[in-house]
Amino acid sequence: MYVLLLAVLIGPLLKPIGIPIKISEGTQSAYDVIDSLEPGSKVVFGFDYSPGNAAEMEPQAIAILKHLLLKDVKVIGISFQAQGPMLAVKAFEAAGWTEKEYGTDYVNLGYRAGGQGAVAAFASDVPGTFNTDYQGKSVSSFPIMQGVKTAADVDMIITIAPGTPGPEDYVRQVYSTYKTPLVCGVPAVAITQVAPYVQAQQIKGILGGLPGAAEYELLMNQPGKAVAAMDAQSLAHLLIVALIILRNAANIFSKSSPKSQTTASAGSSAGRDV
Amino acid sequence: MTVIALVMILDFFIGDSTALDWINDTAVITRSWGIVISAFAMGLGAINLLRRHSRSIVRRDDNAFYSFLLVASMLVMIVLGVASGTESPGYDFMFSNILSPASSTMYASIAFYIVTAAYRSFSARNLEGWLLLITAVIVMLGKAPIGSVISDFFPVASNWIESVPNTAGMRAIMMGAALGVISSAVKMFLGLDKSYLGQR
Amino acid sequence: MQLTSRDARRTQIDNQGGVSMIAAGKQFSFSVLVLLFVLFVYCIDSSRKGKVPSIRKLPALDAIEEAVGRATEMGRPVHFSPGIVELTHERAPQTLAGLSILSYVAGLCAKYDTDLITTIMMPDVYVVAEDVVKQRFLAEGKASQYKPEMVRFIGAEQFAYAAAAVGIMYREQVAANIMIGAWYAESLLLTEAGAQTGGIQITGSATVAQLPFLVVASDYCLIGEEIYAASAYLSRDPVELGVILGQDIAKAVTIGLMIAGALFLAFGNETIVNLVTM
Amino acid sequence: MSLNFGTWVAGLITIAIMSLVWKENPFYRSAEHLYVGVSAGHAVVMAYNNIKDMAFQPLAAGQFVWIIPIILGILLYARYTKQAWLARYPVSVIVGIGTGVAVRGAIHGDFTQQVAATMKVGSANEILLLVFVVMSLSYFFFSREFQGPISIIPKAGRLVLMVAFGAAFGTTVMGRMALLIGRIQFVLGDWLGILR
Repeated sequence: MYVLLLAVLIGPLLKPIGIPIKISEGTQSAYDVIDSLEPGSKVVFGFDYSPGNAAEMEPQAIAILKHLLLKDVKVIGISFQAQGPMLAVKAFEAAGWTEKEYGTDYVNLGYRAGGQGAVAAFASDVPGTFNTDYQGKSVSSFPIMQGVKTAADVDMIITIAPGTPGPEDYVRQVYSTYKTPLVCGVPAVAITQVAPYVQAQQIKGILGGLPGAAEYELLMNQPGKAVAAMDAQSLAHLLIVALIILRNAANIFSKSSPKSQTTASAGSSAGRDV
Repeated sequence: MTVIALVMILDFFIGDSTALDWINDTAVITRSWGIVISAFAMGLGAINLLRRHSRSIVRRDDNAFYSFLLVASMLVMIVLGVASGTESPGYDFMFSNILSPASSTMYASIAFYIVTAAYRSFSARNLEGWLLLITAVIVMLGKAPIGSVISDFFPVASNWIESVPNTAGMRAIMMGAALGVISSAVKMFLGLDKSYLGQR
Repeated sequence: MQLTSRDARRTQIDNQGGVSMIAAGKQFSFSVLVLLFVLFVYCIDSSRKGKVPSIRKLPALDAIEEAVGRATEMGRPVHFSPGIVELTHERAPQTLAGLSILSYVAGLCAKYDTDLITTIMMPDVYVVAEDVVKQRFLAEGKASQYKPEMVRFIGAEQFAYAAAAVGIMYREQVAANIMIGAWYAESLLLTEAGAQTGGIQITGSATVAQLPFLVVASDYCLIGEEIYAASAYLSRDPVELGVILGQDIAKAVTIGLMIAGALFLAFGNETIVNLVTM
Repeated sequence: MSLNFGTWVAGLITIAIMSLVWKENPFYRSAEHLYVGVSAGHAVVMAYNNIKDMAFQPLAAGQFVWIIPIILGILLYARYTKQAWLARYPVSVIVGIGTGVAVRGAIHGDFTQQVAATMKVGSANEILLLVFVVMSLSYFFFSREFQGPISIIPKAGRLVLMVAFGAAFGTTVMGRMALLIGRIQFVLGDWLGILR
């Protein structure tokens, strides 16, 4: 059984089979709104994830950054998570931004503590809140920061945020005052929580978990790690479902409870019976 | 015990009255005391580990080699950490090449057991079994891309299940357990439960 | 750090105007807490005076004796763990509930001369667990049967604990696996090892995220509040049973309040909703 | 293929730990003991630093109140002496902190806020949610066994719990598989270089 699982996981990683991935509405609108950015416009990118959840969030960040690079958009990286700046460096590099000019085309402003309060401070005074970049250089020396005072001075805000501060804080502190278009990336489990904001058009587009990243990679016609992982994921889920069906088919035909279990827990209300 | 617990509780509830600031301050200090006391407890744990395993080394029993590995790696870690700090290259090597891969592999290997657990336990022998099994299958298919390839029903159904019955069930468990927590606290406050001191 | 949080709270309240002893938004919670304290004390009191409430069956707890009995027959040890959080943790009451069941399990092991292996992840819990087991063996008059190996500290890190506990369960072929306390992702590793060594598994937790795995992988599982009812169930002590009745009354009132709140709201009256969010 | 010694150690540890799913074996046992040793050593170092930074340094700076946790900590070791009862004082302090922290979290976040969220009904789904919560909560009545037609409510509550567990199980599968995929990508990619 374990060998089967390994096989269905490794197989697609080595040679993706390309199970069709249906593009969800949220990813499509995220792609569309980012695709409509004019060359030269400025985007704030929130690296609000941490190493613990990077497995799920990083592919989203890299996919979007690649798209932004293609669109020739300028990116201001910020973070409200302590290890965000380090992950930002990694993501910029993985998406190929290092060939661009630091300070002019993109910048990594580092981390500010304070959660929701810091998000509010950032919105009302960008250079005041992020007065230096992650290496301590003054922001006034960067051409990209010319003319950026409040959140209203950038064309879009994108945040990849699995926890707090996250989409809700950006909506409450930034969007509700400055109406800057907002695109978010969240873990698969958090989509339902954020759905009300998307319905209300306060969030223009949303990526959910690894599937979100995979859909984005497909929209750009650049299938990457997430797409490969999706095949593996799909097959693994199918394998489990198939095993469950097999197991119960045997049950129905033999009509006797399996003897493989060594315990006799007759009358148990919460046991292997369920 | 009661006094400390009450300070911690009040700390959470008090408002802005400056007269009550001492409660906040006491709570902060007490928490750090807790950290210090727990740190001392770690010594007892270490003694237990070392005593058990050095006995096996001295007796040269079947586990002597493994016990030696444990004791040696533990002592190396302690010496490196105390003498040269946690930032030193040796310590970092042990941490990032033994501790973290072992930890993430242990974590990742849960994926294997989730398969066997599902296989072994999801047998539909009664209504409860059916419900557990069917919801698990719907949600699993709803979460992976393959689900929407088969039918649009899966993602829609899995979202509904997650936001309605799942939320309800979890909420009921939390509310009930909260009452359990408070009742245990009352028993301890009244001195009716001293099991944590090894007494009955 | 404490200063910023206090100041933040103060400004927040300043904005709303007014000064209060209990923070806004928490006033209802505080009143409920006080009411619950009074209710529980009252129930304990009336139970002591002779009105002892009954308690429904909890099969998981009845199964503990059966599990220890089977381990005795097979001449193999019983494994117990009270979860993996420390005593200063928010979820520590689950650990304490586990420890009180440990006392019962240790009593049974002493009575039947069965070997017990208690594995512990947090050092402060280890200190208490050792006392619990030792005292129980003393109380059963089996002090000579008690061995220091019965309570083992392993790990101090989640998956190191899991690796070691799983190793022990395989190597010593435990015949019963009882784990009651606060669990995280490692729970499935332990229950799978328990399933493969083929013993009865009895689990319990109030940690909602892990309950699905415990319910699926074990023979009997105590869900949420049931772990706190366990000591009342096992001891049938009037004080404990009185508290259980108090919890039931609180639940009945809660259900009434939620329905009333919803009905009021349906007719456009927000009184109750406003009250509970005070 | 990687030429880094550390990556090789990490790779071997990964394989050794993973081998447990096949069966308990000497390779796993070695890795397990190494792992426990290193993590216990790490915990001791952390504890040592905590005591040093949080108690001894303020004490050395003249804040004498920090002598109290040090004494309480040392009292834990009284268990090895004839005065074992002394160890109860530090334990009481710890349990007091835990109980206090637990009660305040339980009453507010887990209880009243949930009650408030449940009673705010507007849509059909929210009414259903309220009904499900009431049913599930009724499963936790302990002091009497419900008889007759009303006994259907706690039973239905238990079914709601099962649906909740099934859903949570299904959701978790996704995350766990992603972790394993991550590990496989490390072994085949970073270590052996088979994957790009």
